Parts: sequence; structure tokens; C-alpha cells
Amino acid sequence: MARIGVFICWCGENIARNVDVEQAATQVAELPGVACALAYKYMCSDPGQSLIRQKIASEHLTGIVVASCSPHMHLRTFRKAAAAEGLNPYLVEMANIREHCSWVHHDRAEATAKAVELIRMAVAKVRCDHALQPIAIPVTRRALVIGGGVAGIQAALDIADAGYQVVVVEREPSIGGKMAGLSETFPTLDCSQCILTPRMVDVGQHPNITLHTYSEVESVEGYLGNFKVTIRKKARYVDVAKCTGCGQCWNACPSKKTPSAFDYNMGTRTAIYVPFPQAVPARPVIDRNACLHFLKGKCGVCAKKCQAGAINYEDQDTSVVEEVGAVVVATGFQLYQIGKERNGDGTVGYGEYGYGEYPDVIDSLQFERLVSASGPTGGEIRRPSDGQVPKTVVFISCVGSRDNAKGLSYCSKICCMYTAKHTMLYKHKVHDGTAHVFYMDIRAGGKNYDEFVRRAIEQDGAQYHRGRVSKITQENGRLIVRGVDTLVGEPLTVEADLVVLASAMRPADGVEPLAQKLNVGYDENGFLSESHPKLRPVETNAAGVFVCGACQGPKDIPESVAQATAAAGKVLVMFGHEKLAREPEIAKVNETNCAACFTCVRACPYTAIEKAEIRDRKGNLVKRTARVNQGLCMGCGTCVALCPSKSVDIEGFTEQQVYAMLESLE
Amino acid sequence: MLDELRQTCRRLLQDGAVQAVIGYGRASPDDPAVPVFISKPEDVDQLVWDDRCFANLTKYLSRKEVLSLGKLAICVKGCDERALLVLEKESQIDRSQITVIGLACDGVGQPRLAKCESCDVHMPRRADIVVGKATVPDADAGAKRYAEIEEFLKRTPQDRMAYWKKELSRCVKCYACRQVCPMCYCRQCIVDKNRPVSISTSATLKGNLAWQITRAFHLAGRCVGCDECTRACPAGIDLRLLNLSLAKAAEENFGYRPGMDPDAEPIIGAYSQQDHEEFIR
Amino acid sequence: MNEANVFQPKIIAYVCNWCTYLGADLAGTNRLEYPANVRIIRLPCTGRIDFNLIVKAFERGADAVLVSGCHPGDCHYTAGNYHARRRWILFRQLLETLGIDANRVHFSWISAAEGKKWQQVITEITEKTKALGPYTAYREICQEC
Amino acid sequence: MSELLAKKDIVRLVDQWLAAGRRVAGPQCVNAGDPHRQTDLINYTWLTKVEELQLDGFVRPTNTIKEVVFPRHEKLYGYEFKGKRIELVPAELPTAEQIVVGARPCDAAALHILDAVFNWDFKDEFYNRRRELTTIVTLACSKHDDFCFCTSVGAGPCDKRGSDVLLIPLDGDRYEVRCLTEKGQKLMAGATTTSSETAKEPEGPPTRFTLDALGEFLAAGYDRPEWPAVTRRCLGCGACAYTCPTCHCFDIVDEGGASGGARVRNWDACQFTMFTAHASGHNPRSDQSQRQRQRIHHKFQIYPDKFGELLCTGCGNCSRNCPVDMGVLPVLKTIAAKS
Repeated sequence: MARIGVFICWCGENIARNVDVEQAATQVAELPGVACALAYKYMCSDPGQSLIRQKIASEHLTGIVVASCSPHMHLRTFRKAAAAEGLNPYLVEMANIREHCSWVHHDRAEATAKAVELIRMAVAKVRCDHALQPIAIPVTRRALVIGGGVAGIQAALDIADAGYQVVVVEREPSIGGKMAGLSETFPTLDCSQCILTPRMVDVGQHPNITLHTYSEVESVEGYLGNFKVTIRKKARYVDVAKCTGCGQCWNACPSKKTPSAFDYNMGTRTAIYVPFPQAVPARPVIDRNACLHFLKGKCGVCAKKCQAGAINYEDQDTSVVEEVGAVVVATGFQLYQIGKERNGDGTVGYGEYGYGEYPDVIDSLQFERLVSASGPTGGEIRRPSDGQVPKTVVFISCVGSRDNAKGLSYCSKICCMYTAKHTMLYKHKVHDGTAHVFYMDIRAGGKNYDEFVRRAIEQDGAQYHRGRVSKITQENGRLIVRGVDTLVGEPLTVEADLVVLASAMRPADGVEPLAQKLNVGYDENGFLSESHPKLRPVETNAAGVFVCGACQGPKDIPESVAQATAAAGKVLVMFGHEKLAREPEIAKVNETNCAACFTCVRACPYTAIEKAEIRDRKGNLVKRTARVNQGLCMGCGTCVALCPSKSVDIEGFTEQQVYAMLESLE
Repeated sequence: MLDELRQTCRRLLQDGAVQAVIGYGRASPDDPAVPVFISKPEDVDQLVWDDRCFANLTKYLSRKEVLSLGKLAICVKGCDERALLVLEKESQIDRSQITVIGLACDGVGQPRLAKCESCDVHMPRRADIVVGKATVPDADAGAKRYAEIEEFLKRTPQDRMAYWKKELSRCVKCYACRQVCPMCYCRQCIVDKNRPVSISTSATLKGNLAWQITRAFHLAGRCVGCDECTRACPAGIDLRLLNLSLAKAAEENFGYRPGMDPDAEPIIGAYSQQDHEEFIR
Repeated sequence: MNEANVFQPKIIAYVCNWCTYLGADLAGTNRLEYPANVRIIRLPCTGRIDFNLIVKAFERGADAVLVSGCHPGDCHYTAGNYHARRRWILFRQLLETLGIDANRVHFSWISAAEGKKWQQVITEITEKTKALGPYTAYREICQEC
Repeated sequence: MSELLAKKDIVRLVDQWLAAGRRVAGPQCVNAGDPHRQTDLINYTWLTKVEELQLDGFVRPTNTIKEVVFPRHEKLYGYEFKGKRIELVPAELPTAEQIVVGARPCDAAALHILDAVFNWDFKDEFYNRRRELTTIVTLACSKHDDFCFCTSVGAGPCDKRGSDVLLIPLDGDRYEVRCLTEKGQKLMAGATTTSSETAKEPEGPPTRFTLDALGEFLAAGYDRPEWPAVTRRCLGCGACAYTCPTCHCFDIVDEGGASGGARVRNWDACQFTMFTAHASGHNPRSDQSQRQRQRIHHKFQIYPDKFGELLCTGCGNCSRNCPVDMGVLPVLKTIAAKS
């Protein structure tokens, strides 16, 4: 027999003002199954909780209803109190008679009547509650970091330094990401490589870190705490174990004309190459599409030069399977492909700027390489067309950003800052040059950020024009930039030697299929979705998968690093337990009744339902059934509504409970 | 055509390709055709095919009494065949294990059943073996598909409810509609669940309405319009109207007709961010 | 104010735990008054809300039913509300065919930030249902044979 | 000598009964005027006006008159929650007299057969009260179809069992009236005219099998290997049982909410999987052939052994209404032939 205790809170005057709590207690005490009903000033206070605990013991209660505030406020509190007294915490229900009643209904009689009905519904529900035990999921205390840019490096080092194994997957031949190609960084103008490369080396040498470069995640199986990740290691044609990174091969390679992706095609590289001198690992790969051995079947210079015998033309892609408990996604960004982005019906965006047509219209990452000491010009600013030092440079912000018509709706956040930085770097190198900036707004929120922009304008004399550029044409080797200065209210034409476009930030290529493998959501722009924008900024809706860096949204280096450390922190919280406790209010299949139509499998947003087989002792198939993976189910109940025979139910919101509540309505 | 059908089945049984053929037969010429299960080559002469072969035999693919016969061949009309595709999509049958004998069909019943008037699948399209040749469907067959329901929806809501109250008052809850339906393969129907009772088992107006809402909606995006439920109903309730209205909604909103396109994803258990509505505020 | 004889409609609201329930909480926190006719049944997600619940609500004497959850794109469980929306598109057709009054079945997206919207929606539904009067057509169906 | 009644006088009588506020049931075409109908659907229904009554021109209604005494849904008693106590509220027994006019003999005979099972140990108050209140005016069959087999089960187009009044068509306009009970006499008192003409009893359908052969087969054992093949096409619905005049199984359930409810009984059917399912999940009749076998055994062996009469009047409704044209007739024909 049910023995339900009902505890009605005055919440001081908050409830008692509009609800006659004593009368409500008298009324609900009469309900079948109710053993005691009483009101008290503050149920959530220590004495209030003690009262509940006393009654659980003295009245031998089998379930309790607390009629007070929203369950979002205090359900945990009362569940803990019940558990402390030995009552299963899932036998606690709340009736929300404050937010949903006393605060919104001022007629005392009406509010009291409604409160009684809300309590009656809760009593009906608690009578159908099941005692539940938290679900324990074993955890493999080993993490996977996808992406070896600054965010991935930071997350990997933090987790590894805490003493756990980390696997890093990077699809390029070296880790380092976008930051490795930057010149100097705002707002301090410290050299990007100087601060990044030591950390890259740390990753390469860390005893707890396994590094898979030139590799991609092929498939992900499993769930929170128990992922099985298959990684495809692309053929390098260089045996990394034998190679010493001496450089004989790439120095001797006769194929030297391939545009360097690391330099954003501003320079060239050989067919066997390391992307940049400080690469980690400092081991080359052979580009099949440039290598004469593969193209023409003859050459073999690198193999001849290699003392270690590390060249292997027969190399094949291989797969490794890594078992990990948590995944950190740090796949970073790419730039908006000016003039090449497609928007359903065709190519859109900024053909009028002549990018790709005029060699001296470049994007911001290309400019980074131009000013980088390790770049193709050795740090001298020389324009691509003729190698001349440009005397007038126009920088255009918001190319692709904040443009619903032909670009992307969002602000890429970092362009204002790096454009200011570019003008400064330019002025520091070309003292007699002029830097013009066309901008929409200057967004420089951040420590020392606005000061930095002011310095560019006031000390280094960058000419800022608030307005858009409508067209760029080329005349006599110069670029005619036609725009408008909206502050002056007049058209403005600048003859420039070089134009730098601050292209929008987009998620890296291939992040959507990766997100699908991991079951992480993404927005219409392809940025990965965090669980909650404020309270769970690095978690995703796929339990055990975390995000950091620019794959989640545009951000600068400090933010990426901070988020990476946060993601590492979340991983470490997980790894602090041998087993993870998950809420048991999740789906459960009645496997005997399941008709195995697998509509639920198709619908589950978490791929938490799998197709399973029931076999007898001899191994003969008895029947097939849907089965819930407790590690993945989040308890949304989409499966319940779709199951025609209701062979699946959600604990805490079972069919029985919901119908009992309905039946309890007068 | 009948000879060809019998030959085909005889060969399948003789070769051991199948252990039984699900087809139509009858005891005497005046009787309507009934489902028969032929296991011996010498019995194939029991098979018949004419315009009184109403039953959608695909229902038997979820009857254990029939599955126990072994590997099966099944005779299907173009309309019935659509059910096979739905069953396949819903993991109920392994199509590779079933030999499908398609029967060319110009419609059944005297006069033709309502479904036959707007039929656009006279020839089965995905059968392993097709027997016979059928006429080409009328060009406006598709246009007539929802004519009945569109006509019905012109009535006032009060009139519609009055109609269903009258019709459903005759329902005795014999569940013939469920038992003949190839899509009703649940091991335990929701109406037979008693904890909780979400649908009253009483054959009252309340219970009957709840049951028919449930039956019809569980077929939303799944019903292939074989109209077996309507044919089976001893109370003569035109269940076809309910099914048609949902088929219409499925086609209008999601461009989907169950059992037509093997490449189309089922619409139930799926969604699109572009699903359009104007009633949610 | 005694309105004992005025028809007080019974309104059952099935709401998701993460958006509309919290929206109703916010209405409370902001002390936004609205009619006391609504009874909230909290479910994890609109994806969990089955058409049978709507039918049952009418059987239990509801004069109007509200189903409400997170706005598209905001679902706590990423897609539950999309599944729900698709079902309702179909279900409304069935209701229409059966002649069940569409003015008695309401759907809304109300976020955790929309306490004001919750107040408005409930007020409007209550007023509208009062104007329609009791749902006698369905109650007649539920009377014993 | 005989008593005669003109057809128009029957109509007048019914009109009078209705005018006097009596409940009158009779065959009616229930889908007249429905644009979707393909064939006429004749059902016994409670008449609201005499024009609805359709006495002949068809073989027999799709439903049966058992509903008049054994409704498909019946409240046995109510209950109310009074605080923590539950109070039982007895259901009111029916009080209204009712008349069935134009019943077919195969329907009327069924009630006579059912009297036994509703009274052998427990006396079913609801059934008995309705039976007492009901007067049945039966019309002998002048039409039959391929499904009819009354003559094979010892019944026939003039079966007197269960009827209070039997009408036998004399010619197109008149009936011979045979009052078989006091109730019948009372109902017809003064309405008929005495005549020397007598009606010829119409012939029934040809005999389709012999009961002896059937009895032999059933007596020969329970686990006859023929059952699976003979019953394989059965889909397990309740159309046969619910349109059978003699099937009388019911289920008892509680229906209600927070303040109370009722214990009700609803028709049930032995062909449903759930009919014999145990709470454990075990089902002693797990196969459709076992359920079909049960139905035949019950009707032609178990019931007659216990009550002396077959639980079948040969109305043919089970086959007529079966979605796959099964019902008892094809099964009986097959097994009688095997015996």
C-alpha cells in the first residue's frame, strides 16, 4: 500500500499569501494513499527538510510530494533529503504551487483550488513512481583530441599533464594549426611561432600523448566513457620511426614548384616536404600529386639520399583503433572562400573585389605569411604580382561577415583586431607607406584591445574609413578601390598597391560529417553546438564529447586556449571517477513486446537505441528488439511518442504516470 | 494468365526455391476467393486469379502460422506490393528471402472498389516475377486519389463529427480492421495494454473514437491504401476516409506516398527543419 | 468577485521541461497574472507528447488542450520538437476529418525566456475557450452508452 | 385455423408501440443515403420511427439480437472514492420493456440457447432482466444464401426456439401469426384476424454437412493434425464472434478516474491472442489453430455436452463477415468431409 507524505510549503508569504496552505493540507490528507499532509513555513530550510525526514521515518512513507516551488528550483534538494533518510530519491515528486500558482493567480479561492489539484496530480504521479538507481557507466580514462591547433594542443597538454593518456589526431602532416602560420599576435605583438612551437614540442615529446598526424577520424562507435575510434592514417611514404628529419630528402627533391598550402599559395614547396621548419613531428610526407616517382615512375632521389632508408613508396593508408572515454573536438576554422562560396543557387559573394583575378588582392591569412619572418618573402612585405613593396595598402573588413545578402550573418569577431594589427605590422615595415581600412564598426572588446586599435590609428597613422567597398578594378598595375566614407558622406576612391581582405571565419572543411559521426549538433553555419551557451559552454549534447576553439564559433587565441583548458577540465572531471553515474530517468524497452520496426532507432537524436537480437541458449534467433544504450540516452522520450505499441517508456515520465495525472483531474 | 501463374508456382515449388506459395484459391466457382497456402507442386491448380481476389496477402508475412511453412512466395497486386516496401523499411521482412509474384491487375470487385478507380500501380513494380499484363492506368488516376476525402472535407465540422458518431456507434471492437492490416504487426497492440489504459477497450463511442484515431494515426505515413480495413469491417464503417485524409496530408506536406519509392526515407521517425506549418504560435 | 456561475473552462497543457515549463516558471517569477484554468503536465520534451494524450485530455473533460515546447532549433534534445511538429501537421488533418474542433487544440513554442508569452497564450486560450463554451460535442461522445 | 396479420398492420403496430414510448428494435438499412456505400448494410437497431423498419428483402442483418439482452458494453456497478473509502454504487437494472420485430429465427433461437449459460450456476441478473423485458417477434426466412446452414445444425427457417411470436409469410402482403408464448399472445392480442388459411413453412438451405460426421471428428481427439491447415488463413479478429448470435464471452474491466468509475463488462472473443494470455506472458493457446479449434469444440462439443444444445444456429454470420471468408462453415465442411 502506498503511504504518501505531502509537504506543503508556505514559502514565507510567497505561497501562503494566495494559497490557503492549511486548507490544502486538510483536503489532500483525505486522498487515497496519503498518509500525512502538512504545511510548513519553509520546506527547503534545514528544519523543513528535517520535518520531511522525520515523517519519512515515523510514517513509513513510500513516496513524498513536496508542494512548493518549481522542480527546477528544489527537486534536487528534496531528493537528497529523501535519500538521506533511506527513501529512494526518485520517489519524490513536486507540485509547483508557487511559480505556477500563487505567484500568478491572485484570487485566493481559485489559487487554493488549483494548488489542491496540482498536489493531487503529483500524488497520482508519485504513486506510479519507480525506485531508480543511478546508472553506472565504466570510464576508459583516456582522451581523444581531434585537431592539433592551439586549442587541441592546449587541451591535450592539460589532460596529459594531469596524468591521463591522450590521443591527438591531426589531418595535416604537422600539428600547429592556423596559429603556426601567423606572424605576430594581437594585442601584444608577440611572435606567434615563438609562443606556439614550444608547446608543439611538448606535445610531440609528452609521454602521455600519442600523436597521429596526417590522419583522420574515420568512424566513432560507442558512447560516453567507452568510445572506439577508428583513425585512418594516410600514407606518408616516409617511415616515421626510421626518419630522423635530417632534411636531405626535401633539399634534394627536384619537384619544387608545388604551391605551399601552409603559405596559402604565396610560396612553393617540394614534393617531399614538411609544411614548415618547426613542424611536429619533423617528419616529411610525399605529395603523390607532385612526386615524379608517382607521376612519371622515375626519380627516387629522396630514397637515394635517405641514409635511414625511411622512404617507402609502397606505403598504404592504415587504420588504428583507439579506445577512449572522452573526445575533445578542436577542428578550428578556415576562411570564407571569397567568390567560391555557394548558396544553393550558385556562387555568391564578392566577385567584385577581384580576389583570385588580381594577384595583389589577397586575404588576411596570406598577408600573415607575407609579414611572417618565416614566410615566403622572409618577412619583407612584397606584393605577389611583381615583388614590389606596396606603398598603399587597403584593408577591407567584414568580407563575408555580417552580410545576410551574400555572405554570413554573424560577426567573425577577430577581424577588427587583426586588421589593426596588420596596419601596424605594415607601418612598422614600410615606414613611408599608407594603410587604409574600410570597416563597418570596430569591435574591440577585450583586455587592451581597444587601446590596441587606437594605437594603430593614432600612433601608426592607419586611415580608417567607415564604409564599404563596392568595387576593385586594376589599372596600370594599381588597384582602384572604390568605396564610400559614410562619416564624411562621400564616395572615396583609393589607388592601392595591395588589397587585403579580412575574410569571415568559417568552420573547417569536413566538420559536418565529423559531427555526424560523433553525434554532435551543429548550426546552419556548421559551427558545433554546445549544450548550453552559458552554463555548459564546452559540453555537447553527445555525452562525453566536448568542444573548444573556433569549431564552436569565431574566437581568438586567448579564448580558444581558455576554452580548451575548460574542455580539458571537463574531461578531467569525468576521469575523476572510475564509473560515471548517469541519471536513470531514461528510456527502457520492453523487449518482449517490441515489434522491431526500429522507428525509434531512426528517430533517436542521440543514436542511443540500437537494433539487438535475442537468442536462445543454442544461439537461435528468438526475436529482434530495439535496445537502449544507457550511456547515450538523454531521456527525451521521442521514442515513446513514436512507438505504436508503447514498448518503450521513459522512467520518471512513464505512460502510467502521465495517465495517472490525467485521471486525477476532476 | 492463370496458367502462367500456376506454372510459375509449380516451378518454384518443384525447384525447392520456396516451400510454400501464398495465393488465392476457392472451393467452388461461386465463392469469393480466399487466401490459400500451397506447399505441394500438385496443388497449384487450387490457385485462382480474377477480379474477386480482394485480400492483401502481405498480412500473412507477419502471421507466425504462415511463417512456419518455410521459405515463401507471395502473390501481390500492385497495391499490395506497396505494403512489402513499407514492411521492408520497417525491418519486418527480409525481401531477399521472399519470392514476390506480381499479378497484373485492372482492379477488383464488381463494381470496381474505390481504390481501384484511382489506382496507378496496375503492374507491380518490384516483384521478382510478374504474371500477366495490365491496362495502363488512367492519366487522371492520381488526380482522383483524394477526391473522396476532399468531397468529405467540404462538409461542416459539425456534420463530419455527426457522421463519425453515427458510423462509430456501430463499431463493436472486433479489430478486424487491425487484424487484416499488413502494417498492424505489433506483438501487443496498444489497445490491449492495460497499464495504463490509454484507449478504453469498451465498444462505446468514446472507446471506438479513441481506437479509430489511434489506428488511423499509427498508419500515418505508412498506410498504402489497400483498404482491407474497410472491406473487413463488419459494421460497414468507411475507414478508408480516415486513412485517405492522412495519406493526403503526408503527400501534400511531405511529398511522400508510402511504398512507392524505395529510395524515399519514411516520414515517421524523421523530420526536416523545413517542415512547414502555420498553426503553431 | 463571485463568478461561480460563469463557465470555467478546463485547459490541459502538455509542456516540455526545458522551455515552456521554465517559461511558465518565469511568468511566475515576474508575477504575470493569468487565468487559473490551466493544468500543466510536465514532460521531458515535446517529442514525448503523443497524440493519445490529446485524445485522453478531451476524454477527461478538457475544453481545450495546449501543447507547447521549445522553438525550432532550441530543443534541449536537439530534435524532439521537430519530430513533434511533423506529427502535429499530420494529426491536425485527422482531427479535421473527424470534425474535432481545431479551436480546441493549440500548439505553441514558448521559450524559457518567454514568461510574457506564456501569460498571453494562456490568457488568450482561456478567453477563446470561454467564448466557445464547454466542449459538449466531445463530452457527449464520452457519455456512457 | 390460423391467425393472420397484414404487412401494413405490422407497420401500424410498430408505429403504435413507438408512439407509446416502447423500445422497438428491428432491421434497418443503416447506410441508406451514405454516398460512400457499396452495398446495403442491414443491422438490427433501435427504431426511432417506423419508416426505418425493413422487414425483408435481404437474407439477414449483419449483427444479431443478442445485443438486446447482452449489450456489448454494460455497467455492472459503479464505485466512488469517498476520501480514503471506496463506496460501491449498484448499477440500475433495466426497466423498459422492449420488443424486437422482424428477428430472424437463427437470432431468436440463440437467446434460448444462451439462457442456459447465463443461469446454470450464477444467475445473471442483467441478462435475465432484459430477457424478461423483451418480446421477440420473429419472421420466418424466405431467403437464404450460401452462408446459411441452419438446416445442418438442427435449426431452420421456422425455428421456434426463443421466439414469442413467429410470423410466416403467407403471400406478399400477409403473415400467419403464431404466438408461441404468453408474452407473444399479449403483444398480439386483438391485432390479428382468424382465418382458415395457413402459411406454408418455407424451405431452408440445403444440408451442408452432417452433425454425425462432425461429432465423430471432434470426439476422435483434440490434437487432430488437420487443424493448422484448415485454419491457417484465420487472421485472429473478432468479427465472427461479435456477429455470432450465440457467442457470449466477455471481459470485465474497471473504467474511471480520480473520483470514481465503474466496473463494466465488454464483449470478448476467443480468437484474440490476448484472450488466454496469462499475466506471466505464457499463452496456453499460442497458435491461431488452437484458438479456432477451441471455438469449434466449444460450439459443437463442449456446450452441447454441458447444456444439451449446440452453440450454433447456422446463421452463417461468422463466414459472411469474415474478412478471409472463413468462419465455422468452411471448417465444418472440411472436417466433416475428413471424418
